[in-house]
This record gives sequence, C-alpha cells and structure tokens, in this order.
Amino acid sequence: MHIAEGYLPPVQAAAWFAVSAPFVVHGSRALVQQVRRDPETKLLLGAAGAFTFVLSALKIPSVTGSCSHPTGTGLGAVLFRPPVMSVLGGIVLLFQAVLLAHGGLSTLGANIFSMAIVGPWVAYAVYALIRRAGGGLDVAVFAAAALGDLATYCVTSVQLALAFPDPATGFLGALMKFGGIFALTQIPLAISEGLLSVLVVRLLTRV
Amino acid sequence: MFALDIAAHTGPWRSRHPAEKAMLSLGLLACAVALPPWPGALFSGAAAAVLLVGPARVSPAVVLRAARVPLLFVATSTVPLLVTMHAPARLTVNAEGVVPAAQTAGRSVAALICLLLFSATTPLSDVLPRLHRLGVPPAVTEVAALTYRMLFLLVDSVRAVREAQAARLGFRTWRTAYRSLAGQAGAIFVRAFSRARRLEEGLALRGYTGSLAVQVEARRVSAPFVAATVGLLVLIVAVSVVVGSQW
Amino acid sequence: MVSGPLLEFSGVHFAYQPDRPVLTGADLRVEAGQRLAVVGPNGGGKTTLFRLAAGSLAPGCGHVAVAGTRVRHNRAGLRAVRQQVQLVLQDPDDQLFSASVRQDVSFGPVNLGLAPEEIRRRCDEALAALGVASLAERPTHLLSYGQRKRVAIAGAVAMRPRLLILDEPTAGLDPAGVEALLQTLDDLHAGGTTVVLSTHDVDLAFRWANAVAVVAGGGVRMMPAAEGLADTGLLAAADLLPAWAPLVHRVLDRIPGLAGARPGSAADLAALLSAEAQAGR
Amino acid sequence: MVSGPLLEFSGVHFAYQPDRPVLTGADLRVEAGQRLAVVGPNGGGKTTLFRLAAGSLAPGCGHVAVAGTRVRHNRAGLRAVRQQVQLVLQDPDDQLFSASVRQDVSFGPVNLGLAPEEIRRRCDEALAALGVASLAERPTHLLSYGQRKRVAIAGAVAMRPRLLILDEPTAGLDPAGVEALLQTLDDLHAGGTTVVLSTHDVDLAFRWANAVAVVAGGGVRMMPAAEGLADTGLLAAADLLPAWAPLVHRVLDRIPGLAGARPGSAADLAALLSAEAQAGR
Repeated sequence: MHIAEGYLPPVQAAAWFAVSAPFVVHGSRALVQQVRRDPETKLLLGAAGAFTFVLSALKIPSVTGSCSHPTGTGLGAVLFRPPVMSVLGGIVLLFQAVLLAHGGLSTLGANIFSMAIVGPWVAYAVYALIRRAGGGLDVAVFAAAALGDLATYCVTSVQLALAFPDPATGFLGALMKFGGIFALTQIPLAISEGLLSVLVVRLLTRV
Repeated sequence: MFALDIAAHTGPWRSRHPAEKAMLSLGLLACAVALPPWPGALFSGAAAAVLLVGPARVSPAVVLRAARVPLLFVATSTVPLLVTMHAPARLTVNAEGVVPAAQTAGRSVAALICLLLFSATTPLSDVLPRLHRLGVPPAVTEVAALTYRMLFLLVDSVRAVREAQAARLGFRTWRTAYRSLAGQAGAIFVRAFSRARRLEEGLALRGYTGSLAVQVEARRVSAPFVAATVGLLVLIVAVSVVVGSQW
Repeated sequence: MVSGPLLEFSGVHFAYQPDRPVLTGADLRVEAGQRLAVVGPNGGGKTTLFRLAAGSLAPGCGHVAVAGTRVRHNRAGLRAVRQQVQLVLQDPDDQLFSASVRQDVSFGPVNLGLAPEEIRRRCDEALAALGVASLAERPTHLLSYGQRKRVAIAGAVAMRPRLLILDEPTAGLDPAGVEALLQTLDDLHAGGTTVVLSTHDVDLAFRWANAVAVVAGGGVRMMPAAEGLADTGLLAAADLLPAWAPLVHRVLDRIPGLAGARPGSAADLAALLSAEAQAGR
Repeated sequence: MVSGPLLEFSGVHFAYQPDRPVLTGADLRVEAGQRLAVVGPNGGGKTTLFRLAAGSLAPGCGHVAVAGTRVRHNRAGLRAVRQQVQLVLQDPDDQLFSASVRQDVSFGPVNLGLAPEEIRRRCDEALAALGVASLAERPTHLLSYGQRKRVAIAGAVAMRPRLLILDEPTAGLDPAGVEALLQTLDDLHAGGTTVVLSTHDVDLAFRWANAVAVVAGGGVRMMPAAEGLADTGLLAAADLLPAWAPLVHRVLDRIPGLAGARPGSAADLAALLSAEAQAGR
C-alpha cells in the first residue's frame, strides 16, 4: 500500500522529500553518467522502468480472496542495482500516482523512501550477503525479495507512526498499531513475492 | 487502459499548457495539504471537485473508480487513530482521536481530488518533455518518457498472456496460479528487453545517436487561466484564514 | 454425446466502452465437423467474437452456448468451456511464456492435473501434430516466427479441444508456411477437431472453409463458403475485396475444354493451364 | 545530381552467424523513380537486404552504394545514407518511442539539426502525406495498429528520403487498409520518392510494382514485375505461389470480347464481368 495523497502532515511530507532527495540525485547522476558512456542503455533503462511498473501491477492471489500486488523492488534491485532503482522506482511511483492515483505527489518523497530506497537496498544487501556467504541463487533471491517487501512496509509503518503517535504510548505504540496493519499482514504477501521472484529468476536464468 | 490517462488525452483541457493545469491543480493540492484541514482542505477539495466534473468534464464514474484504492488506504490507516494503545494487546477506543482522524482523512480526500484534477487533465506525455526546464536531467526525462511509452505495450502483453494462460486453465489452483504469474513476469521481462533492442535499431534508422530530443509543440500559457487560478488560490487562502480564525 | 451445435451465439451484444458497441446482436452456429472461416474488416469484431467463444469475455446481452450448455462465467463454467474450446491468439508471443517448447506445451495438461505419463503423451502428440517434435527441447525465444506460431497452436492442441479457434493463423507466414499450416489444420480436422479461423485472405477462406461468417457492422452473417465468398456485393459491404477463385470459375466456364474446372488457387490454375497446353500439343 | 542507380548492391555477402549465410553474392539495382516489390520466403533475406540498404548492417563482402557513393559505416557515412534512404520496419512499435504522435514524427528532423520552423513544416507535411494529421495530438498508445503503421511511415517520410523502403507494409492491414496505403505510396511516388516494399502477396506486387526482386537462396533476381510475376517456375523455385492476375489474363485472352482485358485485382475482374453482363443485356 502506498501512502495516499495528502495523508501525511505537510512538514513530514516535506521532510521525507529531503531524506529521499540525496538518494534520487545520486541515482540520477549515476544514470546520467551511464547513459553518457553508453547511449544504448537509455532504451534498456526505459524497458527496465516499464518492466518494474508492470511487475508491481501483477495480481497476486492473497489469502483474503482479494488481490494484492508485489512491490517488485526486490527483484528490480537484484536485476538493476539499488542506485538505478532509486530513479526507476521514483519514476514508477510518480506514474502510479498520476496514472492510477496510487500514492500521491505530496507523499511521493515518503513513498520513494520506503519503496525505491529502503526496499531495494535491503533486498540488495540481503542478496549480496547470502551470495557471498555461499548461499544458492534461489535462497538469495527469495530472501531478498521477501525481506525487501517486508522492509518497505516496516518503513511505511514507521512513517505513519512518526506522523500519528499514540496518545498514551507515543511513537512505539503507534508503530505497533500501524505495523500490525501494514507490516504483519504483509508477511504472507512478502513470502508470495519471494516465491514469485524465485520462479521469475529461474525462468530468466534458463532462457 | 488507464482511465485517467484516457481522460487526460481526450478531455476539453487537452490543449491547455500543462503548466497552467499544474499550477491550478497542484496549487489547490498545496492548499489542501498546507492549510489547516478545516476549512482549507474543504475549500480546496470542493473547488477541485467542481472543476473536475464541471469545466474539465471528467466523468464522475472515472473519478470514483480511480479513488477506490487510495480511499481504502485512508480508511484502513485511519483506524489506528481511533484507538489508543496502552500496552501491547491493550487497546481502548480513543474518543479524542475522532477530530484529528477526521482532519487527516479529510485532508487526504481533498488532496486526492486535487491529484485527480491534475491526472485527469494533464497527459504525462505533455509533462515529461518539459520537466527539464525544472532542472531534471534530460537523460532522466527521456528514460521516463520511454518507460511511459513501453509500459502501455507491456500492459497489453501481460493482459494477453494472462488471457492465454486462463484459457489453458493456468489459474485452476494456487500452484498453477503462481507458475502462471512467474510466466507473466518472465514473458514481460523478455519482451521489455527485446522491445528495447528493436526500438534501438528503429531509432538508429532515423538518426539516433544518443539523444531522444523531439520538438515539443509550442503552447501559449493562457493569461486569463493563470489569473483566474491565482485569484482562486488567493481566495481560498484568504477565506480559510478568515473563517479559520473565527471558528 | 450432447446434441445441438458445438458453439452457438444468440443475440450477443458486446462493448468494450459503453458508447462504442462492437457486436450488436450477433448470432452464430458452429456445427461439429465444420471448417469455418471468419472474415471481416479490422476492428469489425472478429477477435471479440473469438474471445467471447473462449469465455475470455462475457456478453453484455444474449448468450453463448458451448455443446448445448450456456456458458457460465464462474470457475466451473469457464473450466468446462476451456476443456472444449481453445483459442489461439494472433501473436504467438502472447501464448509462449515458458523457457522451453516442451514446458510450454505441457502448461495446459499440467494445469488439468493429469498424470505425468498422460502429460507426456499429450505433449508428444501435440508436438507431432504440429510438426515441431524436433524443437521440443529448444528455448521458445530462439524459434522463428512460424515455429513460434506452431508451438502456440500445439499448446492449445495439447488441451484436446473439440473446437479449435485460430485468430489470423496465417498472418505473417509466407506462402509455403501457409500451405503447411493449412495441411496441419486439415489433419487436425480429419482427427475430429472442429476448426474455426479468421483471415483477411478471401481466397484462402474460399478453398479451405466449408462455411464462412462475415463479421461487420456489429453482426455476423453465416453462409456456405462457396456462396458467401462468391457474393461480391456482400463482401464489398463488409469492406472486403472479392475472391479470385469464384470469378475465375465463371470465366473458365465460358471456355470449351475448361468449363467445369474449379481451381482453388493460382497454383491450381497454373497447373490446369499447363496441363491443357501439354495435352493440346 | 548524382548519376547512376539510387541504390546498388554488388556481390553482397552477409551472415548473422558465420556458418549460416543469408546472402551470398547479392546484386541489386534500384533506379530513381522505380516501384520495386521484393518477394521471397520468410528467412530468405528480404529484411536483411533492407537493413543492409539502410546501413543498419554492414556487408561481409561486396558493397552497397547509395546514389553512387559507397556506404561507409562511420557516423558521417551513416548520416549521409539516412538522409537518402529510410527504412520502415514491419512492426510500428519498433519505431514509435514517443507517446505523442507529433513528437515522434519530429524525431528524425530534430536529429538532422534543422531549424524549428523547418522541423514543424516537415512534420506537418509528413503527417498530411500519410493522412494522419488529425491524429497529431493523440497519444501513440490510443492508436489502432493501422494508424500506428501510418505514423511510423510518417516518421520516415519526415526525413524526406529519396528512397523509402517498407518491410511488409501491408501485413496486418485489412483489404481496405491495404488499398488506402497503396494509394498513399502512389502519392509519395508521384511526389518523387522511389519506393521499395516487401510483400508475400504476389498479386499485390503484380498490380503495384514496375519491378520485382525475388530474394531466395542467398541471391537476388531482379526483373520487370509483369515478367517476373508471370513466371510460375521462377516463383515456385523461390517457394512462392503464382499470382492470379497474369494467369487470368491468359484465360481472358481466349474469350472473344474479353481478350486484352487486364484486370489487376479480383475487384477489377468482378467489375469487368458485371460490366460485360450489363452490356450483354
């Protein structure tokens, strides 16, 4: 779930832009350099962006009968690396806000931080660690995608808890409330996304 | 395909300069978020709603359908504001939370309508090639524009693949559904990159050497529209301050 | 066995967008054993008709019945339809999503929950029927367009449908590829499968089909192929060009010694003329 | 102006994989003002020939010359080629990269470094020539296949090429779309553009082209269209079916009153027969 338009108080919305900006600027610089070195990658990056958008729009069947969507950030980070994902993820989130009203422009900074920065970096770190420790590709991809997905929703919960602390127990109480809704319920979906990512990578490595 | 995109491309404001529409809708959005929710968000949201179904002639059905998912988020994430957590597993209803919860939900709904005013009147294909004037590197706007073009091709493909899988009973059980989903993701991955490769040749034939610069049709910014926008925004701010202070 | 037509449309209306209906009261009857060619202009509703027949779309009004049973758009109903009717889309890439040819063809049988030996048998049979058994272990994306088209059809054939519907199966194939594919469809037809295909090539329809359905202006008009494709006015009304063959037959009938000859293709006509020249010598 | 043919291949060899050559010594001469149809089986090398002509590929041996100048595969050389030769690929989505029709068509002229007014003029002209001026402000993804095809051609025409090459331009179009496109190509040709296209439809080639190139078995054989497409043996050797029209002409010549009639399409033949029936009454 993306934080909806206007849901965060203005100061916090602005603060999340400030937090995300360095990552996106760094990613943009990396992208500009990459494109300058090798102009062909421009089309490949466009394809990667479109792939990420469509991936995050696939319908995963969920326990409740309704459908849910993968974040796609874990798989994207493994395939395209986190700095590029911060830009591509930003573009995808902008498109989701404008084309589908999922997320929003005032909350774009916050959503970029959870889905295009923390998610990909966690996924990539998990993937790199497991691979370096000698873990198999399947295990690494599964853990990366599942934990990347989960990390994204933990960050969303933190963002909401910071914005709306509990009257009695403050930030921690609010974190448990929001975490209960957004992170805990996400566990089966995170596992789904992990499994799906493994199947996709298997398919791609065989091709 | 995307109802908001189609509305933006076919609506009566299609030929307006995107900066005008951005100024109006994002100005209202800023008012909705930054002014005190009562009465600032109410006024901004109401103004956006009137503009949306009035002069911009966007069908209410399109608006409501687009609003479903974000409203679901607003509904679920407002529940925690209505309860107090004293200790883990000890929750009580928080009567004092009703007003802030209503304010947050109200602000969000108002802002959502402002966003829809932008989305349903302003095609991204008009916005992206002009973003470099705001300091976005051309490489980034060009990648974004390619993403925009290709995602429609991929959405079409994934729908066709899904239909073909359904025809061969690909969603009969959980197991088969996962296999089918992975097939969709794999198919669009292969497609996305083969498209990119073929597009590169297609563009090379037309002289592509690294820049995707195109001629962006000149559009005049309408002075009356801008004046009316400024007037509306000033009015909303002024009325909000006056009414807000008297409340 | 169920009596009645294999596929029946009664007064089917359909619109993707409410203000732009594609079909407005379409009727269609496909009998078991038929070879039906569907012709009509682009955007006229041929693909929509097929997607309705395969259960991918639900009609707005009217109804679609398969083997005498009205199609219900729930899980069980669609499952029943899909075991009888298989639709092969125009672009083979929309139907190939597995790494290898064999895996792709096995997709349907695996979903049916069949035993491994039965899956293997059906795959082998389908691959052989389409003449692509030698490609079984190849990755799908390394195949030529014509090969991908055959593998996509094999995937549908492996479901053992009673009715096989192909959307523009000959598009993009060269003449030799078209002939080979028609031969394959003839074999499937001889094996008991009812075959429906759409095409822009009225001459192909004329020599292959025994019935023709003209889809245009929101409706469907069914006729015996020889009659419908010789009706220049009807075809013109549907924005189609006339077929050569029936016109040529009229011309031939005025030449003593050639009267009554019925060449279906230009190749047949060439053969006829050269045989005559040979004989005349 | 430069003398000599507009496009010339001399002994061109080309292979994507060393062990599977596609062209082995291909010769071709396209004169300014020609209407050349290229026919041949799939995988026979038609597209490869076109990509060599447009400079996308460099020949292994032999050489390609455009307007008397041998093509050099460096930046300046390719730039020179692309101002003279434009290739339109079969799938329009391989050439349309922008969501806006007008922006997409402007891409080539912008790359030529023209002044803004000149770019605008060329875009307007190209959009008008292809009959898609009314679509200029529409997004690419809301266009039909036929419309995208026209926009892709407009993008090439905006480069004002002397030689316009189209790979299977009529594939996927319905008969009415094919007729409209041929009319457009006639207009471009009348405006001074030399047009080359590939097709599987030998009857289309017969009535549209004045020269035909048969690409098969690694070589190219050029001939006047009327002669090449009436040569059943030559076509059969290249795995092609014969054309109806030349055979029908032979048949008509044996009927008093119809002898000498030269219908190019089945529609012409139908008109001829009905005019005769009218006259006979």
